[in-house]
Amino acid sequence: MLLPYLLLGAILFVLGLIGFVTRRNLIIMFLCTEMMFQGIILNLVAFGRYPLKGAPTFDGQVFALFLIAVAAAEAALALALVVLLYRYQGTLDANAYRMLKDE
Amino acid sequence: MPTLLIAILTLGAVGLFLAMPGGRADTRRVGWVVLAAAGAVLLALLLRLVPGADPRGLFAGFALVAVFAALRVITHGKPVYSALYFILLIFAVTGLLVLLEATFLSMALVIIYAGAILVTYVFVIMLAQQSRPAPYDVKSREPVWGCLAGFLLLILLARQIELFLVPAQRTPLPAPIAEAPGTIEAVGVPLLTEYVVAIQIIGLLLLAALVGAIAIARRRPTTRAESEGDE
Amino acid sequence: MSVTLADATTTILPLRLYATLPFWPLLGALVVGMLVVLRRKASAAHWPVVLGVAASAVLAVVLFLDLRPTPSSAVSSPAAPSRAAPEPPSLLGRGQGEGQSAHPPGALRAPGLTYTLYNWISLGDQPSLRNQHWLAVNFYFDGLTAVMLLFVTVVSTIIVVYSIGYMRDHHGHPERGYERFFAFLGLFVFSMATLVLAGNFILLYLGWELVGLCSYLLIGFYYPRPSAAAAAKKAFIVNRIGDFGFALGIFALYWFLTAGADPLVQRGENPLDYATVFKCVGALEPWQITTVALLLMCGALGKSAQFPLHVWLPDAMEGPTPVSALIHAATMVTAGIYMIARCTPIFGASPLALNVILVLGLIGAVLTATMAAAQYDMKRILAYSTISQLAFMFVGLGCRVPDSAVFHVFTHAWFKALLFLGAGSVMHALGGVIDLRRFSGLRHVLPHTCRTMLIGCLALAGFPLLSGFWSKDELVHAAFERHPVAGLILLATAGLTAYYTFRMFFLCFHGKLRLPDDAAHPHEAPLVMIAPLWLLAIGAIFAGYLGVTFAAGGDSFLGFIRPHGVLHDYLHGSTIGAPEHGHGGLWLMYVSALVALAGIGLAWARFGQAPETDPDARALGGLWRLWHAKYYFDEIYDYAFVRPLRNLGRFFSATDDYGLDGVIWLVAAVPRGLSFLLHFLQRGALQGYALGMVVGLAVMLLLWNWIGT
Amino acid sequence: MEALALNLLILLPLAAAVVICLLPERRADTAPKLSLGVGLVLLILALALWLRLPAAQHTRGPSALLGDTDCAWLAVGDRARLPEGGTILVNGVELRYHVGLDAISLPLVVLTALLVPLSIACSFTAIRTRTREYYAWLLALTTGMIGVFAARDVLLFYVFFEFTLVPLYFLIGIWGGPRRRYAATKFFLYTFVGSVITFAGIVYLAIRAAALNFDSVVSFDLNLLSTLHGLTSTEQAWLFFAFFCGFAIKVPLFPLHTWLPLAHTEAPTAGSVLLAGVLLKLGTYGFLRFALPMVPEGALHWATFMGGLALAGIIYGALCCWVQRDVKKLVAYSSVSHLGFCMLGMFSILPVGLSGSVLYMVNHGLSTGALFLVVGMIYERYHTRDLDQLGGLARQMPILAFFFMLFALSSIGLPGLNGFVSEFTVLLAAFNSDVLGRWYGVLGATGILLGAVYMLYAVGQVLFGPLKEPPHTPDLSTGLKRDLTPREIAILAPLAVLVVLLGVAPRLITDTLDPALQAQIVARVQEATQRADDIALRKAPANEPTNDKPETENVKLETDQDRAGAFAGSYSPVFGFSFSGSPAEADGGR
Repeated sequence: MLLPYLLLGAILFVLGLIGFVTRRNLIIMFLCTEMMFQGIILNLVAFGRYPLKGAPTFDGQVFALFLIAVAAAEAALALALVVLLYRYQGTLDANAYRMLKDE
Repeated sequence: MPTLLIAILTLGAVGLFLAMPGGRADTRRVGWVVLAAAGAVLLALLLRLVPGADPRGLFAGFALVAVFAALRVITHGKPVYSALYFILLIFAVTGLLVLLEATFLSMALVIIYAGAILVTYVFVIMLAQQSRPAPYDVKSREPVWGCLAGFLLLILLARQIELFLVPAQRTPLPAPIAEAPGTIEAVGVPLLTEYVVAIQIIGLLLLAALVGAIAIARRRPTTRAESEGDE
Repeated sequence: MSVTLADATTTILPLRLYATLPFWPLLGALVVGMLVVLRRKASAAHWPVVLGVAASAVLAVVLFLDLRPTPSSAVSSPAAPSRAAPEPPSLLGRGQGEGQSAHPPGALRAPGLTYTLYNWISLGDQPSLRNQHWLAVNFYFDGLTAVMLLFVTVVSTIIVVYSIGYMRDHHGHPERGYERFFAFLGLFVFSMATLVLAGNFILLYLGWELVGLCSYLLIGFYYPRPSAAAAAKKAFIVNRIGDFGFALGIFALYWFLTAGADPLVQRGENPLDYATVFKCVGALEPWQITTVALLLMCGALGKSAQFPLHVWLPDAMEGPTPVSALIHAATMVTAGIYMIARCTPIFGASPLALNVILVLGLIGAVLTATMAAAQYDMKRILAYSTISQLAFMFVGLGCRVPDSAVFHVFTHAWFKALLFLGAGSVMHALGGVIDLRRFSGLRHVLPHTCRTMLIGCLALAGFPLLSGFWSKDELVHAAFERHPVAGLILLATAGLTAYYTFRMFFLCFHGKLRLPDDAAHPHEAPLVMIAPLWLLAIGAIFAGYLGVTFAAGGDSFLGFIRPHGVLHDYLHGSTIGAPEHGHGGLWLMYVSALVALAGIGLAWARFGQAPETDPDARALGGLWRLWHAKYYFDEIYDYAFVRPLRNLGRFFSATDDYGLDGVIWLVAAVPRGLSFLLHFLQRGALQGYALGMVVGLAVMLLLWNWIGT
Repeated sequence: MEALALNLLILLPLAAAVVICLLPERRADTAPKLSLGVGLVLLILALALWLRLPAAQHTRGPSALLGDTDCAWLAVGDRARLPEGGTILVNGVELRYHVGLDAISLPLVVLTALLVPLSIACSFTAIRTRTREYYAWLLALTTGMIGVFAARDVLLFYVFFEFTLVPLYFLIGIWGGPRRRYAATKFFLYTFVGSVITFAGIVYLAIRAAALNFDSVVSFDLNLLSTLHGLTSTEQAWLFFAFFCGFAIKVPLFPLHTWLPLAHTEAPTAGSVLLAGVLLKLGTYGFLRFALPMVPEGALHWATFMGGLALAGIIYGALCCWVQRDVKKLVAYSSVSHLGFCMLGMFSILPVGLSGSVLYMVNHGLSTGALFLVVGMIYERYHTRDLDQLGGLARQMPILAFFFMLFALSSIGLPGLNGFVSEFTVLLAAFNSDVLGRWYGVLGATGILLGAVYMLYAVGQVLFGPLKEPPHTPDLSTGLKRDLTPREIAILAPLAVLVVLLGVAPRLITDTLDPALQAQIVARVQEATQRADDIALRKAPANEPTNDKPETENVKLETDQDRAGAFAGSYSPVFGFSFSGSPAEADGGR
């Protein structure tokens, strides 16, 4: 019974990953990271509900709650950064920001 | 089981690749068709796995919506629509959570994610709205490698899950949570007993993020033109 | 301060006082050195050194009188000539060494005293070098030391007095570096005295090198002149080449004496002391003695500027003239002769070494005599003549007559110093000009110098009754005894010597008065220079009579003079031992007198009127040019040794910079290359890094699965 | 009291360095004075210890230790509780802070304690920037140097040995010449690579020693390892090679010396004085203290190879000297040549050679240190070291000329000065050594000749000839006079006095040095020679069946002529090192 949820969580996670790697718009990239969070939340809760052994516990959900907090914090900073970068170079293209490139 | 799963997932990968933004319109449409097919087969597979007792129909619905929304977020040209599809994804996940009897969490998810985080995203997207679609939005970046790597990872994860669960399969399914499932009280008690330290730390983290965001936003950056000028 | 007394002690003064002999000039030098440091420009800065050298001269004279052989075996009474049965040619029976200085019994026994000052170098602990601890600083007093010290210190005193006048410009103020000059002179006399007094080979080596150092410092006295600096360096390095051989000789001697399971040197004896060496040298195999002798001879060649290593002496004339007189005529260059004479037990026992010395001597004598005949620089002529006379002494040593060689050293010191100082006063008068082509007819302008130079030239030429004649004749006689061809060569060279000496004299003093343009008003040297000249002149005349005895008799020259006088007996007491002197061949004295007169006559005939153009140049042409260019030895040595070594040095330096460093650079290049390959991954693209993470995760999972199962 | 003096000697400079670092900016000018004060205190302490040495040797035997302090420092392993409280290390490794000076290391410590104040004094006017840091590093270097010589624990030796690299790296890297960074890095890495290999050797030796003594605690005590028996000869040969890698680079021996000229030309005066005066001695001291006593058979096995390298170093170094344009590089190459002599003496395996080589270390420290000081003084005035631009300085600077000439003569071994005594004993040993043989002595003696050639070339070029000075120099801005200032004379005078004193009376050092060498090192090596002879003897009759001489005759014959032969036979001429240690020979050792 656990398998479908885990599979679904994995699919969401990977799609987020693919989105992060392929999209060039900075905001969408961060959006995809949020999607990866969704996958993980689903995963956590599924494990909480159908633990491999023993009675179901709520730890999964507590973790999911924390995860949401972290996601919120991350989103706040990421967006602040994006705004800053946008004002700095006027573009959201990920390729434009290569200052750390090794000549 | 693994060979069928792998086939579906590769089919999905091909479909996603075709549906990637930047290709010609018809190829993208073909991509979507392939994705739909793969999604359907996957759904059938999942349902077969889910034993009867659970409301299978609901799970299938929510799963379908979730995957579709996720795909659209990745493949849509305009960022605004991606954000909106993401909101749709959140609702789908909330549904799934309700199925897993995590009612408080689903509500929390909706409020925080859809309500707060996505709103900021949309706000920032509006801020950085270009008149016509920005070049970097239309053309995706090295889709081939991205998809390939992604689905390779997915296959492995699946394989991993499958390996992981096989021993668990035999154990009898645990009984549903007896008293009120996933209520706020059930989640709140461990929060304040077992994870009281974690709560404080998360509070601290949020504070830090708050201060960070303000610090970044307050500083008026010298744009590249100016910074190169005075260097 | 242990005093090892031989069979007799010194009577007049205690031995300790004689041991202080070398330190007086050193004290004088140090006092003058202090003057330089305290920058007190005293024009009387020469007094400390003069007094020091004079003190050592007095001590040397007293030592000479003190060490005279005991009256019992008195100076050769008329009956002395009947020698005991002719003894085997080698002075030393094999393994018969006994007593302090090995010499046949019954001959004159003069004391051989060793006086140890202190233990100097430690040779590691006890069992290391087979029971021997120390190399000590000890002095060895015997006849040879006394004779050498006598003329070294006395001639030094005279020259120091002379240089008081010489080292002043024409209005009497001391030249720049006046104190430095006297300090170095003091140091030199100290080193020469230490060399002569040394009781073991290490101290001899010390004196050897210090004398070389002083000659380096004094030749380079006028160091702003590049030629002087180069000449000084050349002198030191050529001496060092000789010392290299000398050092190897010492090592070889040490190895032979102490190697093997049962060393010849007993417990507690210092293997390099003269006493021990000459005692044990008999027990060595012939090849060992020959190698040691040949190696020690290298040192003598270097120091006495003999044939292969003679190139530095003519260049040494760059130094001030008193230096040339003192170091490069009278004392330092005789060190080689002294060393071979001192080591007679070693050289005597290896006929091969003596032959080599003989041959080198002959070659050197002839070559340098010819070179001297074709020079115009007065000091260079005298320099070549010195090498030639030293070659005579070498021949004497080669013919097993070391006492005659030392006798010639004794007399040569006087008249050669006189000639050099005479040339010095000519230079002093003419403001530094010494090229014979630029002046002539100075006999009226410099009367004293002319007369003393005449005496000197006569002595050098071997004019009968003067000192040169007696000593040179004995050498020619010994050469004839050894081998008639050698005798003839030596006789011819003696004639050539007379010829070039008087060529110089006539070119300088005879003919009409001609002065170099920059010498405004030449005037005779001051008394402080003339007095030493006359003193040396007297020495040049009478020094010879020390080697002859006044006894009427059939076989005596002019009826009342017979060779082999007090000096020989004096020397027989020392390690030289009593060589057998045949007294026949009186005819040889008359022949050599005739040869000398002939040489003088020829010189008068060709150069009597000091002609402007050189008759020899016209007559001999090519040969003369060869002689004038000193047989191109300098150029040969430069191309054969200096240039290849320098190129080898450049090659090594290049291998160092590129070869060895190259290897290091290669080793360093490996990590640099590797890092270059990887740096492409850092392209700065955010998504590139994300992709990297994904792939990494995938690989990990794969590995985990693959290894997990 | 001695222990206090020794520990002060080691730790005082480090403490002073820290204090100087903490000096505020406005008090920066006190740094030189403070460090000079500390330097002088070190000198007094060292001399005090030196004066007590004869008495100590008289009472406690030749290898007496002065200021012997031994306390545990680091220990890794399980500890067992002692019945009366406190714990003891049962097994594992321990690094003990065990220091003490004996007659071999004391002369080098006194040399260090003399050169440190002089090099501090000479950099008063030379160093203008970041002075506090400079003096702090200089004092830290002093700690390292004295610590190395005082260490009686092999690991502690290695700690100090590595520690000396760091200060010098900064000294060269910050205050050096134009290519200072490259020189500093090259110096550091080059030496470090070698010493890492040595460290491997030390660790192996210690573990092997613990195994042989059936002791569960691996101790690195010097006495323990020096008096170890039971190592097979192949083992000892390989261990010697490990020591060779680290110490040969430091010495520097012929092929591994390319870092030295570069480090010297780029180092500040004080840095190159200490580098040449003391740090090069770490290598030779390392060979003397570690290679010879700990692995004597290995040393004997490699002796001819080392002798060959030493000879190459002498001749190669001397010839390189002759063509150098930079005076400092010339003096650096002369160090390569001189230390070749030192190694030649050491590997002649004779007591006179060993005492000559230790004497050489001290003498080379004095004369080459002084030469670097003089070159530094010339550089301060003319800002160039190029021989072509300098000439005829004697007229301008007579006092400097005197000192330069004196130290040059001392370094080419003029008798009466200190160079001669050590050079003579070394060559005598090389000539007489059974292990090396005559040709080593002869080729080594060419060093006397080449030494005179390059040194007189340098002296003649700088001092004599017409006056030649670079434009608008000498630069007297830093308060220097045209000739030497009293401060500079005060720096060179003690060295001049010592140079003459040690030349005339070398017994000042050798009286106490020889018994110690004899007791600790020569005895070990001769014991190994004896063991090697027995092996050779056992093999000899086997492979000479036709030999009908009675046994005893053969024995005498064997030791007399064949001693050198027995050795020469077991070497491969090309590499000088062969695995002739056949099992028969190997088991001989166990």
